[in-house]
Amino acid sequence: MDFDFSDDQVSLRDAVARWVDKGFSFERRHGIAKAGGRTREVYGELAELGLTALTVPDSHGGMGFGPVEAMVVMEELGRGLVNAPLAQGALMAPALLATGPAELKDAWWPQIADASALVVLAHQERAARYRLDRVATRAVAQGGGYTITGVKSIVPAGDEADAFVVPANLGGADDDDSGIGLFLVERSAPGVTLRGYPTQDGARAAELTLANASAQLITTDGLAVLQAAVDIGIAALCAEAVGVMDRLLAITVDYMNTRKQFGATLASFQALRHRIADVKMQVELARSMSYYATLRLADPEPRRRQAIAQAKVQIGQSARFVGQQCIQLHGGIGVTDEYIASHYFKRLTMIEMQFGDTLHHLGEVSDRMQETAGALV
Amino acid sequence: MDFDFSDDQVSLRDAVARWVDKGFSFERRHGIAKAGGRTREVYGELAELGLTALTVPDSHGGMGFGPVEAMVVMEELGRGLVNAPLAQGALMAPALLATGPAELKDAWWPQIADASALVVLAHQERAARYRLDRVATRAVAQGGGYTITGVKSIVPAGDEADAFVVPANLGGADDDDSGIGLFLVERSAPGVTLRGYPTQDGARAAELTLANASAQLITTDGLAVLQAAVDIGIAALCAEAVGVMDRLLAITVDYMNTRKQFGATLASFQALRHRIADVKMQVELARSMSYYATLRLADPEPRRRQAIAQAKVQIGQSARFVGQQCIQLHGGIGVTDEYIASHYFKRLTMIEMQFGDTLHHLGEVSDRMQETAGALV
Amino acid sequence: MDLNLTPDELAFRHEVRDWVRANLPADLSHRVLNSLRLSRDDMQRWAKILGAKGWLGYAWPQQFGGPGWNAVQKHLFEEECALAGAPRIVPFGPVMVAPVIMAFGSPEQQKRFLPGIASGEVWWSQGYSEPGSGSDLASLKTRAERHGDKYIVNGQKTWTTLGQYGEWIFCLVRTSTEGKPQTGISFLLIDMKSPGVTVRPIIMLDGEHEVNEVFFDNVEVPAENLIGEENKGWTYAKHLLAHERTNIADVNRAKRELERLKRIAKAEGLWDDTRFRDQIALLEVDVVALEMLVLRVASAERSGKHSLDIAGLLKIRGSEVQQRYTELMMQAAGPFGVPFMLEAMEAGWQGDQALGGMWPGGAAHCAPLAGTFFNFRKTTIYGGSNEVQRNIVSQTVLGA
Amino acid sequence: MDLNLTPDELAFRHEVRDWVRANLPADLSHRVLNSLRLSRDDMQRWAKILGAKGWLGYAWPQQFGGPGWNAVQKHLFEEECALAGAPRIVPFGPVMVAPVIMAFGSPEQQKRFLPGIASGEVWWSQGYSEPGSGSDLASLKTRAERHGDKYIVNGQKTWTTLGQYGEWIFCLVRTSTEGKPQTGISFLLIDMKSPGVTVRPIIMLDGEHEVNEVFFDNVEVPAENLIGEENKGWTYAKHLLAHERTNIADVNRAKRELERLKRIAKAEGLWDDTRFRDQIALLEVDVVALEMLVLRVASAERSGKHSLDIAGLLKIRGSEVQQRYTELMMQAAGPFGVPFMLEAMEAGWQGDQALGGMWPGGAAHCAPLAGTFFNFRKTTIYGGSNEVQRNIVSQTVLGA
Repeated sequence: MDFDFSDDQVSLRDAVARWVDKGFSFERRHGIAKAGGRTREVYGELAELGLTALTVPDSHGGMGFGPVEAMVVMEELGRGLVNAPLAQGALMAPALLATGPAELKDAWWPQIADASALVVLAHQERAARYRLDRVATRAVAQGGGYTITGVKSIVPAGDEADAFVVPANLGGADDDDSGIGLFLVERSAPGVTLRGYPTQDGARAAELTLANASAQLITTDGLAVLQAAVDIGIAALCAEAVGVMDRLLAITVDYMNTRKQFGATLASFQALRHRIADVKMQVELARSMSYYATLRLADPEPRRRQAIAQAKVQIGQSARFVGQQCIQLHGGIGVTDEYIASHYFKRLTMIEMQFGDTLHHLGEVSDRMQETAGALV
Repeated sequence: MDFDFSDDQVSLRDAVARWVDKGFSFERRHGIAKAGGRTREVYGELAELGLTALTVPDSHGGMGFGPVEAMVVMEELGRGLVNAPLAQGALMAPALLATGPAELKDAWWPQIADASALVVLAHQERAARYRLDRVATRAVAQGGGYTITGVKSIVPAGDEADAFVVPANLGGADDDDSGIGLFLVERSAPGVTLRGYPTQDGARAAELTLANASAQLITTDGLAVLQAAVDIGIAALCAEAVGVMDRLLAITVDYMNTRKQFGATLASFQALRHRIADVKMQVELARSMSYYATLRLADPEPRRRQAIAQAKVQIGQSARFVGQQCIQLHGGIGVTDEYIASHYFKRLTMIEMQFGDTLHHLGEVSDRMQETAGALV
Repeated sequence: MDLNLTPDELAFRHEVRDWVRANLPADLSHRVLNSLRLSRDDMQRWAKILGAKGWLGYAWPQQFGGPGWNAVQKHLFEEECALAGAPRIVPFGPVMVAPVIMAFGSPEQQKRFLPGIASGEVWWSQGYSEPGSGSDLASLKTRAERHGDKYIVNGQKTWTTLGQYGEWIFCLVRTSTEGKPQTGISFLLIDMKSPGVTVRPIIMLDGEHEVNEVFFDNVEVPAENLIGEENKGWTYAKHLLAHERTNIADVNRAKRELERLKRIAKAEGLWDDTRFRDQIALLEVDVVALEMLVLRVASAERSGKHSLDIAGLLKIRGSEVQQRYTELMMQAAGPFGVPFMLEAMEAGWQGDQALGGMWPGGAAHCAPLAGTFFNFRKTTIYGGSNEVQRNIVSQTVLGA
Repeated sequence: MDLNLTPDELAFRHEVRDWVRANLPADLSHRVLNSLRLSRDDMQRWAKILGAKGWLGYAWPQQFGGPGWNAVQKHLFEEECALAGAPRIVPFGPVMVAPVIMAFGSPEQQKRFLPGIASGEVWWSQGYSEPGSGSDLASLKTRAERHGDKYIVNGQKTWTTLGQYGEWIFCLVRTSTEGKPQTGISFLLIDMKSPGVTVRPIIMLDGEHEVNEVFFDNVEVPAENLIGEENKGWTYAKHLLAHERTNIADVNRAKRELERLKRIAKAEGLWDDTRFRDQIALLEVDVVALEMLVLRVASAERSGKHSLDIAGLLKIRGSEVQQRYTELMMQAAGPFGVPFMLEAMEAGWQGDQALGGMWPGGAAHCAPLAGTFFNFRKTTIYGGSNEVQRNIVSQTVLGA
């Protein structure tokens, strides 16, 4: 049992931190968000750092790293509030393709690794909310391949992506979880329509409409793969949230030590001091559960799912408290667009609702609860 | 719309307050609790004040007052932490008998009014938890009367009571709510066994075991009557809780203005000041909902039930916060038996669990929720 | 003690209700009920309708042309307006500066300024906060120096809500640096068209332009625009704060928004989800408790029989409830609250053309929810932050 | 980074587990696992068993006879003891005073006092708090005046946990009133059988006798019982506080009690009640997060590679979690937690005779639940109240 980072992990963290410090100022981030949230350029810079190759197998141009390295990177990107789809494009996509045919992996993994292709999961449907096993989009076998019809919403960086991994129903009822296939749909395929838009947290998403769009089969038994990839996404989100909170706390501490009211710094008022102690508590509980999620990501079911859900519940609670309190501690300046803190807050708010909110994951924890529990079991 | 108390109500309040000040010191209360919580003597003093006659119809030796007068009295008894079963014996019992045959009322109402008899509801069963419609105790018609068999738990002031109102099942399944009758069982009846014991909050309760005990029928359709009487009890509890909280707040304020640490009174520390502001908030929200419960007590269903459940949810939340925080604000002295605050805290804790705890009543509110809502609808 | 309205109160409520129904333009209530953007014209249109009826200054005494309602009637009026979806009255004129002019202004000032406020013709702004003076308002630095029959004003105000539309602004200015900070403050009315006044927008975190900075660069203000005596402005401002409280809990809007939350929850398939439904139920208890708190204050104010020490709680609790319903609405939308399209806040928005006239995910009611949640973080900050409010409440409770 | 135990750690855990299973008397674990009352003999019995094995001072360095375990091993030992239902080690001797004697005591003092502590023979108490000195410990007033080779001690200590059993007590006493309060404090070891020492019980709100007042009336204490230098006692006490933290979160007990809560919930028919179950689920998340926090601290302490600023959080969070599980257990019992029978806290209790050997309502597991909840209110107060802890944490976070 050991929570030290290896020297390589520390170097990786430092490299990302250096890039953020030098290349990703608040002004740049703000400009990107104002211009609609397109981040393919930033994504390319992350690729130059090697980050898009992080978890792609080294046999296919990647670095073959594991969850801990992903966590280290995501936390740093969170600290810098980097609005690029690294988790979706570089951490989840390789896992989504992993059970697919060799030719698909040979074609796409190297492109994912060098960021020449951005591949993202397009799974959100109107009626499904946070359930992965409800899929109304339909896939039909046609000739040697498949065609897909349906609408997927809020696809991350959707109109910047080159291809999509699409869960589609192979014939059962919408909530029949045995017939869910995963398919790769290229952006350029006939029948694909995209409508992109900016998001509340300064990034970009799109509606993806598929009308008999040609697709390549990844697997006909896709639910477990989908869940595993989403769990990778949740662990990445948790790490990102920790970085966001950590920096937002630091920003707030700076402000409290600078801003004066009634002839004294905000930091001198005991009620606010205790509040910042509570914020620190929530940040560290979140960090603890981010570690936990990452370190259990390779565990067999049901332990992985339970750990991920527990982590998301903690991160959701922490993100809410830390975000709202840090804004409150700022006062008026905290709710303006020109000041950095509000953007950290908005990202935290959106993280709570990504891949299932706190109530959803509380339900997951509650439903799976066992007699014994604990991190060290 | 008007929240002023009438002159008569103010006089009533003052009379109770005077008795508490003169006749019910903390030392007396503590002595009673230490000796096992028997309070029939105190109950007699309340009778002398006329309180046991409060809601008994004036045709039967009572005063025929309504819910507001009951609230005024209960709040004052709460303030004095009076551990006597007024709500059970004098507010609920008359209502439980109200649909019964005239001879029963003629026999018992006057005795209730002058406190020569203490009649309490004995409804708690092991498997029912807070549900009124689950009754395992059975009633069988025999000759002209009934006999009852079953066990009722935590009967308030049980071994001091003269008679019990007992819900019993007339033949259906345990959770068949159509066959629940209400019966009057006298303490002296054959087949009645009592085992009394003190309670955590300095009062007294008993296990009531009925083995073919003779009983007089009040009504064969008892669930609605039972629910209405319990709602009277909940409204009384809410009022009592407000009195308990109000006084506990005052005690804590006194302590904070007296106790010094680091060369300053506790009242001078901003973190504690904000805590006391939050305590005040919870007390006033509770008081508001106590008023609401009382003023809706005569409303038709489903509004009465919804209002009572909403009030109990608020009182439960407030009681918990106020109790726990006031103890915390005291520090060590707050958790000792010799200091008054801990006894207020224990009573508040027990109130939360009486007639259904906060989660139970949240369920009631949630299940009954309508499109529109508001106190003034 | 009675929760039911008296026949007179019922009649009053119905009179108000009927009038509001007959006179509130449907396009305005549509915007309000769906959290869409209101233009200056939208807000002023309703103000003028109320003004023509004599109800814009609904809390004014009859001697100044108000209806002379008691506290309960005022509450019922506020409730009917809120439930019908009327735009909130922009308070700076009729609710904030008017009572000060009535209490401390000269008869000339009353004659000059009150009619334009009562009719809704003149748009007023508030000039209190400064960049260095937020919670510590008394530390304000904007100077007004007396030169003959004029004041020369220099300095900066901030967080001036809707100041981009302002024609007049009432300001707290420093006229003396002697003694305690509170004793050197004066209350000045300034024409915003005066040379030297500049308004700069502050964009809020939801992308909206709602507040402003206002700069004063050697602005000449006739001395006749001083309210009351020089250096007594702090007293007048405190009087105003006492008047600002009446509707501050905004519980009537909360009642309306609670209903909207339920509709959204139903549309999003959450009405039968125990966990989410329980959150609504908890909020419903909060709303009822808040309403009872407000009614207790109104009843006590009307009867004058006993004073309540709970008015200070209204702002704290009201703002918390507001934040909670916006949070639950956003959570109900979940992923469908994520898109950020400012154009969807316009009443005329016909849905996204590329999506066949829809919002991403499909339900147009999701469009404003995240933005409203973000925007409402202000409610625990403005009007005296909740931390300042807790200072005040604890002072009352502890008596020290 | 790895959450799994290494083969060495696993082997260590199993060694401890096997030994605890073989040596922990079943009647003791029965009491502990059911929150029943422990007598002095119960506590000391286990202390002596550990002492004989050399594990009572499990955190001691090898030079003083300790096992020389690293932080992770210490954690695993604590976990195995807690999960097995061992009585908590009464900390005043082995955990609190011993490290001070080791660090600052003379070789003679070490030789004289440490063996009796290590073996569990001698019962120590703590004399820190005074009626006027709780959170503000440095204001303590108990005087020790030097007369030749003796100190004469006068004053009063309070909240002395289990002091009714104490043979020795380590005290902070005032030896000087000059300078800052902290600089006039000395650390004195006092034989509680000395003339002039009186112990008076304080009954807690749950009716139990757990803490005491200790009065000193002209008590003669040999000067050789002074630890280190006169007036340096505050420094030594702070050293002790640093050592006190290791197990302060008590997360291992929380893991065990979480399981008990689940069993109680099942027995009370609440396991399938979504609302109550969700409360357990939230607590489970809290317990896992707390455990991860503790493990991070242990790992950092062992590796020494980086310092963590989170140790101050352990006491706050640990006490909150403890209070929460006691509260949920009490709520699970609901009405059946209401009876108050002190006799039911005894291990030998055979149930109420008049109820056929039952607890009112029927389930004996309900007996201690309300009392334990009440008793646990102390956890956010003692050992430096959570308010004091927040002062400390905020100092670290704000750097000011």
